[in-house]
Amino acid sequence: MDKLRVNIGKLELKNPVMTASGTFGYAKEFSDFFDLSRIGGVFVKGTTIHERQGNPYSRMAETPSGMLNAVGLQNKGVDYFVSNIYPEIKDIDTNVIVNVSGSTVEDYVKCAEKLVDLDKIPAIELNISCPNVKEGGMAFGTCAKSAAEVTEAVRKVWNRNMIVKLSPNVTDITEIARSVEGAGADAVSLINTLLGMAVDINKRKPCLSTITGGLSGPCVKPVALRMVWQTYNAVKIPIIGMGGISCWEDAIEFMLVGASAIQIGTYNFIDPTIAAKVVDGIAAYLDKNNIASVKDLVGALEV
Amino acid sequence: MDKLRVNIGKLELKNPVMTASGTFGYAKEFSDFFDLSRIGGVFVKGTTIHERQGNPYSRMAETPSGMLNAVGLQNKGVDYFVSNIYPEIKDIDTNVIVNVSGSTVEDYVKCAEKLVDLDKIPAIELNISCPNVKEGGMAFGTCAKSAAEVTEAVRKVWNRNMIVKLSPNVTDITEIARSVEGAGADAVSLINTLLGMAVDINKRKPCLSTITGGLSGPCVKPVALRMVWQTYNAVKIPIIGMGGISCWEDAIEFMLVGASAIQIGTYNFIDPTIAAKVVDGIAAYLDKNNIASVKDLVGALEV
Amino acid sequence: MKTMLDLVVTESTQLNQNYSLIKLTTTDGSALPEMYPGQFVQVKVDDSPKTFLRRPISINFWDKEKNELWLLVQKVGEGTKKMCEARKGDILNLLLPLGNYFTLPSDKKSKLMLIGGGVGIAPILFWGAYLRERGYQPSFLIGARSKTDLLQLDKLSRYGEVYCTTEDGSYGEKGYVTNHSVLEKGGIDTIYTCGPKPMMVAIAKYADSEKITCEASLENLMACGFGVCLCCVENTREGNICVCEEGPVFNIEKLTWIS
Amino acid sequence: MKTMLDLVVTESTQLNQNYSLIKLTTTDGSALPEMYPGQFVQVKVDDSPKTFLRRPISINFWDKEKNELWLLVQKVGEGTKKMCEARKGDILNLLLPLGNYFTLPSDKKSKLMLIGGGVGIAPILFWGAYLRERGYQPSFLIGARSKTDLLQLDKLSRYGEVYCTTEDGSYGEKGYVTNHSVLEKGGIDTIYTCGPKPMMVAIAKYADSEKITCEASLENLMACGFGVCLCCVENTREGNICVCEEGPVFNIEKLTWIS
Ligand SMILES: Cc1cc2nc3c(=O)[nH]c(=O)nc-3n(C[C@H](O)[C@H](O)[C@H](O)COP(=O)(O)OP(=O)(O)OC[C@H]3O[C@@H](n4cnc5c(N)ncnc54)[C@H](O)[C@@H]3O)c2cc1C
Ligand SMILES: Cc1cc2nc3c(=O)[nH]c(=O)nc-3n(C[C@H](O)[C@H](O)[C@H](O)COP(=O)(O)OP(=O)(O)OC[C@H]3O[C@@H](n4cnc5c(N)ncnc54)[C@H](O)[C@@H]3O)c2cc1C
Ligand SMILES: Cc1cc2nc3c(=O)[nH]c(=O)nc-3n(C[C@H](O)[C@H](O)[C@H](O)COP(=O)(O)O)c2cc1C
Ligand SMILES: Cc1cc2nc3c(=O)[nH]c(=O)nc-3n(C[C@H](O)[C@H](O)[C@H](O)COP(=O)(O)O)c2cc1C
Ligand code: FES
Ligand code: FES
Repeated sequence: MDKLRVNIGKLELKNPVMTASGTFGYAKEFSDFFDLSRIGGVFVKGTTIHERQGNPYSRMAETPSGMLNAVGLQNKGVDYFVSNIYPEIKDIDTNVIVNVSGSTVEDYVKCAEKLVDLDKIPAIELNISCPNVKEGGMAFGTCAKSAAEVTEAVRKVWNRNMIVKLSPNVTDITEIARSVEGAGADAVSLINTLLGMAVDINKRKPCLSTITGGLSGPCVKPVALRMVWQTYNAVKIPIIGMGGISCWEDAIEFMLVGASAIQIGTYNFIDPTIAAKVVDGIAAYLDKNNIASVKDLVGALEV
Repeated sequence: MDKLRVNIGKLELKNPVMTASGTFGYAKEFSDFFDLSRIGGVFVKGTTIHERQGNPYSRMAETPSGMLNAVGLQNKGVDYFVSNIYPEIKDIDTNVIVNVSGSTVEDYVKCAEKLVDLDKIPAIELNISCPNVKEGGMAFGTCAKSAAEVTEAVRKVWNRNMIVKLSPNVTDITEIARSVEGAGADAVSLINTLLGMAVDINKRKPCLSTITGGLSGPCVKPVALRMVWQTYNAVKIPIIGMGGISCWEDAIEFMLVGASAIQIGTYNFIDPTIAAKVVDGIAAYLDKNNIASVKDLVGALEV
Repeated sequence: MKTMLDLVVTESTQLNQNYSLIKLTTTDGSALPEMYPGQFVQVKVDDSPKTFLRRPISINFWDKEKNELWLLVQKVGEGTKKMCEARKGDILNLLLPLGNYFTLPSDKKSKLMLIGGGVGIAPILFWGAYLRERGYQPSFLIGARSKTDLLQLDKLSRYGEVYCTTEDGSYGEKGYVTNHSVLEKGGIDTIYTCGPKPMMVAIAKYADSEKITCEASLENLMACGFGVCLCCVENTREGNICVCEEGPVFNIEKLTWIS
Repeated sequence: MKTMLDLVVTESTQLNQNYSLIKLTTTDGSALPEMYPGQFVQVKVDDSPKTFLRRPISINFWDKEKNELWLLVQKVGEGTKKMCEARKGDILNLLLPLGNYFTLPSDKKSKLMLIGGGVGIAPILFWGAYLRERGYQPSFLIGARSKTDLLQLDKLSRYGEVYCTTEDGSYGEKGYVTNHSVLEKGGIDTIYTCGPKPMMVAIAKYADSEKITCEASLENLMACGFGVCLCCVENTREGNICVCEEGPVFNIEKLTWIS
């Protein structure tokens, strides 16, 4: 299926369909459901320099066509990832990309340094946009200057593909995108979750232990599409689009507005085989419309 | 029903349920469906100094649990409102509030001046947040300084209640809220629509003639609640909350996070009687929980 | 007066793969509100997670005796699919009646041609029946892709002559409605039309060139359906006006279709 | 191995106002996957606009002969309401089987008490049947608000002695399960419990004080149900761990319920 191949900078993808960090575990949890080699890549769980217990229960609330989460980057830390998880997933026949979070520039750099030796990790994604922990990087993601700082610092220790994941909780996402482009990012991915809230009116309490949390799922798709479109018109580096994708049609929408590849997040919970279905759907759309390569869709919106 | 009474500054409401600008026409369109005197107030269509044709068709796209609109403030201008519409609606037995938009500070001021003599208009709402027209005020709404400028200027010519309607398309809504509070607003209302986009993958074109448009409906509720909560913790003036309210439970959520009153927008299209139902639902909730006044709910979230 | 009503399905017939005819009545036996041909209803599709807004559907027929409202629905997406699956006894919530209606001609002898394309025949049936009941002599010109897409011909034929075209020639004359020989005969005073926009534009141009009065029923995308959101506007000679409230029926002179 | 399957409803019985028993089988006659007591499924509620996420439901019974999976569902909100309305022939999409399962005791003679409260009896039936089939002697202690909330007693009694409590005294002993006289007799080796958290915590405390081994099946809110979202965590002695993957069944020693 050559017509499905795309590149994100130096990164080669057999197709543009990937799965989003925090919604796909360490990928192997999905191998019961479909053959992971069918998709372009997987973004594993947000990884931090030290182990994190995350936020207290309850961490989830359902909302109209979406959900709020307040996981708070629970993970066993980068050393555990390197020694215990990496060996188990390195031979998955697709791109395994690590999502990295931190509370200081140094955290990100240290984390990246520990991952450099893992030659089956072709890229990292810098999460400068987690709304769920004070140290989740959202402060970086809402300020162009510090976003550039993190990017620049990690760039010095990481020479493979570096994707910077942007926060949608900003007035002007293009400002941040341009800033990280200037600081050496190979690509940007967007959007992370929108900051939201839900209330239990019987208990008169917030549904989440952290009061506010990150909104994801189909409800955010219109906002995500708009931000990808704005970013596409502002930067030259490739864009990985996400936010509410639940079917192949959604994926095509993202590509038309400028995404070179896409990630599926929340919908993995509803249909764990969705990523493979989206690959098939895109292939059929190309055939039906006589499009030679999926690359021809990128930014092909007629306006 | 004294227990339902609330005040927004000097404005007295028989209950906290109102309807949002642009979704309720000039109110009389709803009189077939329910008795308008049952609700606390109505916000009529966005009014500008001159007549506006609005944006070209198509102006609407359905999205998961919501819709995008790109109406673009179509209206016949403030003079027409004063001479033709006001006489028809002034005797509706509820608060009729005019939503005012403009592209310059002067526009807002002139518009307000024309409304000053209408003694059955107890309040105006300054829309500094319309995402659908270049001159819709969104530039004012995303910058604390110019938001304050508009507010201050209109304050000089309008001594009745002045509500400033905030845009959610910002990094920090509390900054804008504090700024208009400082400039003399009696209350803030939020949220206006989120900037979004949708694509027709068969035509490969944006669904809206304006490419991007304003997202509203239940999908935005989590974001709206979060912003009301943040604003409640940042300003002292009352807050009118809105964004995705579709049932009385939603209204209670907004009040618990800090809204003194609420507006219902998009859901009027789905159920034109929804506002009256929300009034009943709130009353029943108060009874069931032995709450003496709806005011006791405002900001009563236990955190 | 517009109202919101829960109506119960008394009959739901799949006419073919793509079309269903749904008959509705009140739940308590009370009379349905007064309705006029050209008006429409807004249907709430309750059990479909993908349909947030109501769906506008023309009034296909109002059977006063049986107190029934008919909807002719074409499956094009999630909402209409769910509607087509409605079973007897199901409840549908409707806003009705909405919009304006076709204009009754002053002269009962005038030659009237009602032209429908695809699901656009929905309001044509009601209008034909209404005209006939009042002593007019409507004729019908119905166009479709193929024979199986021609619907309700038997019903239409009770109220007047029926002419057909199909694109593949499987029934009636081959081609588009505007090519039908009945139009060449001339003598038509008024045309009423509903169908795909390209068809209606072609008809409008024909009517204009022949100086025939023509009303077209538009199907712009709608959110509210009763004139408050301003989403459904058509660009007319008087500026942008709401199709749901000042339409859906327009005299083509008001529109900007003919340059 | 976990799989996603469309299963067809073979029987759907409303047990009372709030509970339905739904029996499902494969659409093509193929065998259902191997399931163990304590495991659950994630149900997609298709026609409900208000349920975006799947709903976790325990495996109430696996009838191998009939190749049927039973779900006992309590109506508490939109999703469970829609499930309870499922009709014979409807298709439900499920992820299954999910989670771990109750631990089989080493000694067939050990005295086992299976305690269920409310809809918490769902996994208890399957576990009781499973134990009995393997030569164990389970007893059941079932608590409910009132007589009408006591479900499947006849089925349980096929596998062992059944004791009941109701809060209003309308059946069995009056009070909570932890007050039932059968517990005073002592001699219990292991307790397995599923029900409202306050009930399980009370039982855990009792078991702990009596040095009885105890496993509890938790019902934390879930998004994915198979260990990838980390939303369903319970704070345990080993930190936050996923109820859907490392549970739902936990030895109470692992939990932090007893201080
Ligand atoms: C005044 C009026 C009267 C109508 N009368 C009838 C009728 O009697 N019978 C009938 O079957 N349909 C009628 N329609 C069209 C009907 O409203 C749409 O087909 C329906 O809303 C589509 O909903 P959906 O969820 O099935 O499709 P969606 O999933 O919403 O859309 C599927 C496809 O249909 C297109 N579509 C959606 N809405 C419309 C629309 N309003 N007009 C044209 N294309 C649309 C979409 O762009 C998309 O390509 C009428 C429309 C109007 C405005
Ligand atoms: C492992 C597991 C097994 C379960 N087994 C069964 C079973 O066999 N039969 C059964 O009827 N139910 C079972 N439940 C509970 C069931 O999942 C919930 O009742 C259901 O998800 C509620 O969905 P809803 O749309 O009807 O209600 P919603 O509208 O989502 O919620 C209605 C109310 O129920 C509460 N609620 C929602 N989810 C849960 C939950 N997981 N636990 C407790 N309260 C909840 C909400 O907080 C709210 O107050 C199980 C839950 C888990 C986690
Ligand atoms: C439960 C959950 C956990 C998440 N964890 C992370 C994370 O660790 N790192 C990260 O960059 N994004 C995380 N995200 C955000 C997603 O990767 C994605 O950006 C977002 O959910 C939008 O896509 P979607 O609407 O398809 O889910 C998480 C999302 C969810 C729902
Ligand atoms: C069709 C449409 C038109 C609108 N026009 C206006 C307007 O003229 N002025 C304004 O301040 N807000 C306007 N809004 C925004 C609403 O008043 C409201 O802020 C927003 O829709 C969020 O509330 P909701 O989710 O309940 O609709 C409009 C919204 C819609 C859907
Ligand atoms: S659809 Fe809302 S004004 Fe016509
Ligand atoms: S529900 Fe997702 S990890 Fe348990």
